[in-house]
Amino acid sequence: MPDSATAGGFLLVFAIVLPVVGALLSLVLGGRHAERVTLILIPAGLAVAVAIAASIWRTHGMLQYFVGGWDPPLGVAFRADGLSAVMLVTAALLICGIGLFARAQFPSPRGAEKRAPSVFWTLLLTNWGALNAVFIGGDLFNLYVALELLTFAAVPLVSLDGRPETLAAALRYLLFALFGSILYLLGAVLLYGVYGTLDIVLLASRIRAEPAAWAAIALITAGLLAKAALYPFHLWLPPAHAGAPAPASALLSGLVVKAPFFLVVRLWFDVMPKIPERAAAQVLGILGAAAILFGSAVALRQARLKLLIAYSTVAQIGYLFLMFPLAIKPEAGHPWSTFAWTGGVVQAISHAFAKAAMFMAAGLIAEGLGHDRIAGLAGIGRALPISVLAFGLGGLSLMGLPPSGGFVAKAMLLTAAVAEGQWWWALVVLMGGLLAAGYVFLVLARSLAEPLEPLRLSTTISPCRQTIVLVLALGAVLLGFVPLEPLELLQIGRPDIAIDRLK
Amino acid sequence: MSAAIPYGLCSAVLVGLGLFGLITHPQPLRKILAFNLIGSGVFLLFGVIARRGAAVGFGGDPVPQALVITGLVVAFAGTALAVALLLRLVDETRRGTLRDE
Amino acid sequence: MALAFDIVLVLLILGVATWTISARDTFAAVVGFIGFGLVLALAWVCLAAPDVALTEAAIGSGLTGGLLVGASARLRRTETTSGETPSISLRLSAGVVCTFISAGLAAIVLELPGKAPTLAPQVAANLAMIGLDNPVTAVLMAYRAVDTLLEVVVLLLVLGGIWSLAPDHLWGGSPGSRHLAGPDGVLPFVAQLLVPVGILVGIHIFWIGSVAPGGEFQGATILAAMWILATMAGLVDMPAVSRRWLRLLLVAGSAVFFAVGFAGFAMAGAFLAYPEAYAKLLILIIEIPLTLSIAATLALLVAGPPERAPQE
Amino acid sequence: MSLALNGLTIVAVCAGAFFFLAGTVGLLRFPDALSRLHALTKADNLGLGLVVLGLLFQVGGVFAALKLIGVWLLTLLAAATVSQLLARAARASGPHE
Repeated sequence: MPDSATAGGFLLVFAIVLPVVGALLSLVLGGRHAERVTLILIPAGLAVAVAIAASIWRTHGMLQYFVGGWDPPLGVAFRADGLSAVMLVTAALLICGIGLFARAQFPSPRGAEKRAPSVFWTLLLTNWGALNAVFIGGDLFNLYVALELLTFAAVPLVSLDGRPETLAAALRYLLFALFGSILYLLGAVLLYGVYGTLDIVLLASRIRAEPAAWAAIALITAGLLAKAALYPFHLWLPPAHAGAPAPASALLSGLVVKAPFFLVVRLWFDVMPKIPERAAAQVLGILGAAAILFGSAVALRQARLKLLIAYSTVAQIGYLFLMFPLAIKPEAGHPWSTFAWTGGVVQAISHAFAKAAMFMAAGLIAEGLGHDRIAGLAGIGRALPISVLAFGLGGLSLMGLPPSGGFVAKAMLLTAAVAEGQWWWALVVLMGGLLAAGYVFLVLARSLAEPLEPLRLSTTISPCRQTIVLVLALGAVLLGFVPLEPLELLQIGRPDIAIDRLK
Repeated sequence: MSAAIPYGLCSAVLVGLGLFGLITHPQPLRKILAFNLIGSGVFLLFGVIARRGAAVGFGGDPVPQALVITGLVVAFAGTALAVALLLRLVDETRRGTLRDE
Repeated sequence: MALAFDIVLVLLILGVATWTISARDTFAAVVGFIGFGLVLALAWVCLAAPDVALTEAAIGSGLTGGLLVGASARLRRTETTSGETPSISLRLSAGVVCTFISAGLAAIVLELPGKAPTLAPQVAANLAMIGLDNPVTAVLMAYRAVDTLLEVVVLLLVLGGIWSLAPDHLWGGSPGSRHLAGPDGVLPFVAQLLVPVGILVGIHIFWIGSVAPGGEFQGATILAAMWILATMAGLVDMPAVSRRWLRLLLVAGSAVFFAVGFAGFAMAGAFLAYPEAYAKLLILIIEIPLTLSIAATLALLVAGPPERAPQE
Repeated sequence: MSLALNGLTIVAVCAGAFFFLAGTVGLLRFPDALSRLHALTKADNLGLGLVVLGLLFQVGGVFAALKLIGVWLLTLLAAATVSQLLARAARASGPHE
């Protein structure tokens, strides 16, 4: 653990500041400039993310930066380990895809500023800045502000079209998120009251197994679960994610719900590795299992494509939390524990790509048909083959079939579960895969069916947009060629793991 | 130091009261109100912890006090967004039902 | 004696809070909440946090209260239709759960370590380096300046989110309806008297923030309130949200904040670091536009989304 | 000297508190909006005035004293305005309530 700022640490500042300054610039310039600023900043932000990852890979250590030169506990630190780097790059790639895709949906007109495009582009940048702030935040209160920034950037995207249903969905989302943040804050203040710091690394060295610490961790975790929409806090997610415009849904389902999950991982594996709470980890696992079974079963019964995908997000979030009972061990650095941990993270990344592709494919299908009723999909496979292919490839990852990132993730969770003798989680993974296969094939079968009368698309869909979606879906597939073993980059900077023990 | 204890208990009760309101009130505006009450309870706990940290001539630890100021502003922002969403929703649904009938 | 006062104050706070939760009428509950904020501000004084007391009174009670009063007045007409009450069993189980949570929290508060951890010595040790006397302002503007910076961005972002709720054809228009000054209006008369005084008070509170309780958020709230008062009295009108000068005013504070932050790379070797000789001056350079930007943002947050079509 | 000042303070503040009490009783007991307002504003303005007067004996400097008087004047202004507005609203909504 470096105890001073590392060379290249300033890159972390840029990861946050670039998108945020871009958003402010869009607000001032308004109109068509919002889109331009975003499209200029996307390659710059991607470069910063890649540079951070490269620097971590090269030095095999964390990046650290003390803002204003004040070291914690007085000041605020930004830190990036291997996990942060991977999330930063994932976010940058997805934002890139979403931005290119959204150009056709939110074109900025000449002359007077229009509402939806200006808002969308500004919020896309703010979401990005907030996500990066979550991924590199090293201070619990700074993370609170970052989480709020993320929430307030995500909620207006849901109600962008101003229909009463989406307004209601946005309000419900906001109330859940505010409730989650206040629980989080309550936990954070308890930690400060007992240990006198909010810095994650300092906390990790000071925290002890005592009631106040347990209560604080429980409160923070509960708050984050409400924001991550883990069962039973999932109620807000389907209407919100299904109601948003397609690129916004991709952002929300692919990235925004991963931010609170990322913080739960941070908290459980980095802050309190010394408090092994296997019972609590089992609770998280049970909630995850319930989410998988419930979300998949409800997804099967949906009549609309976007709602089906949204319920599938509820289920896939469940998989993320299966890593807790499998990876939390009394002794640190257990090989299977690292296996399960890696599986969970790979699941987060591959789901991000797969789900973004599926939501945007569904958006194109709905645009072409003028509706997204699953019963009326017949013939779309012939009319929009690339979109349907992208949907199918994304579905591959959800089911966990090879080759796909989802397969790698689920195989790792499955292996860890069997090897540790916790076979019931393996059962849940398999059941979830079967149910996912059910709802994906349901959609594909309908799309490939012969229509009663020749299908006429209400608008033409440009092949370019379909290609972007396909590329994202291929990203999820490509993750399937990742070797089935703990990835070295992901482990850099993790306190309880000695990398050489893994091999 | 003991002077902070009544306020600490007060903050605990405020959190419970607000939570109760959040669960039991069906109207969104009352939920927003209850959320603000929980927020006040949490901030008060910051104040208690700051007061306990009084040292070197300061009446309290300035760090949590500054965090409360930031938190209050953020909570206000959240309330403003929720209220705006609610008002727009009410406008839309009322107009919607009038149009339907 | 002091303890007795504390206990009475706490009982008062809890009494008003209970009223806020239990009142049947939403409007009454909101009025209770405003009172709650004022009593709570008193509690902050007792906790030796006058900066927070000012903020609580100004933002927690004043602005939030004003916002909620406006909302409940507008919702009054629709309230009768949503008169569903939760079932007894829900209330009972919620009551049990919440009592349990309160009791748990209370137990933790009572069990807090005897020797409280504190950062006060570290804050004090570095105060001279940044040339400020008010430790809270030092935390907000120096040690944890990045929180403050992100928070100002949060305010702007929420304002954008609220504007995004306007219907398409009103985008770029002015928020709220036009208030016209009546010939015998009391409000315009008072506003003419009060607004200049209030602006002075707001500037004063901001200005003394470096040495005494006060600062940019408290001062800005008072300035925002004066703007709202002047608008309600019909003395000025809310500008159209598409106006370039308004956008510049809103962003000015954070823009200067970012600029000084980047200058820190060159001058002091880190983002948002101040060279020792110029720290006080640089903080002031940030604070002046920041106060104006926050004031404008807060006033527009209360005003809500555009409701009048932009004039061509 | 300070004993006499303290005595004056106690007398004035107690008198102020009495007016507040009277105003509150009036708020609770009077039948309609206008008379409630009457009770409240009269009593509270005077009550606050007496409290401020009592505190004036305790302050150190002229500036602090001016600030206290400023607070009183501003409250007077606000109370007068609000009661005007309330009274108009009450008259507009009819004689009852």
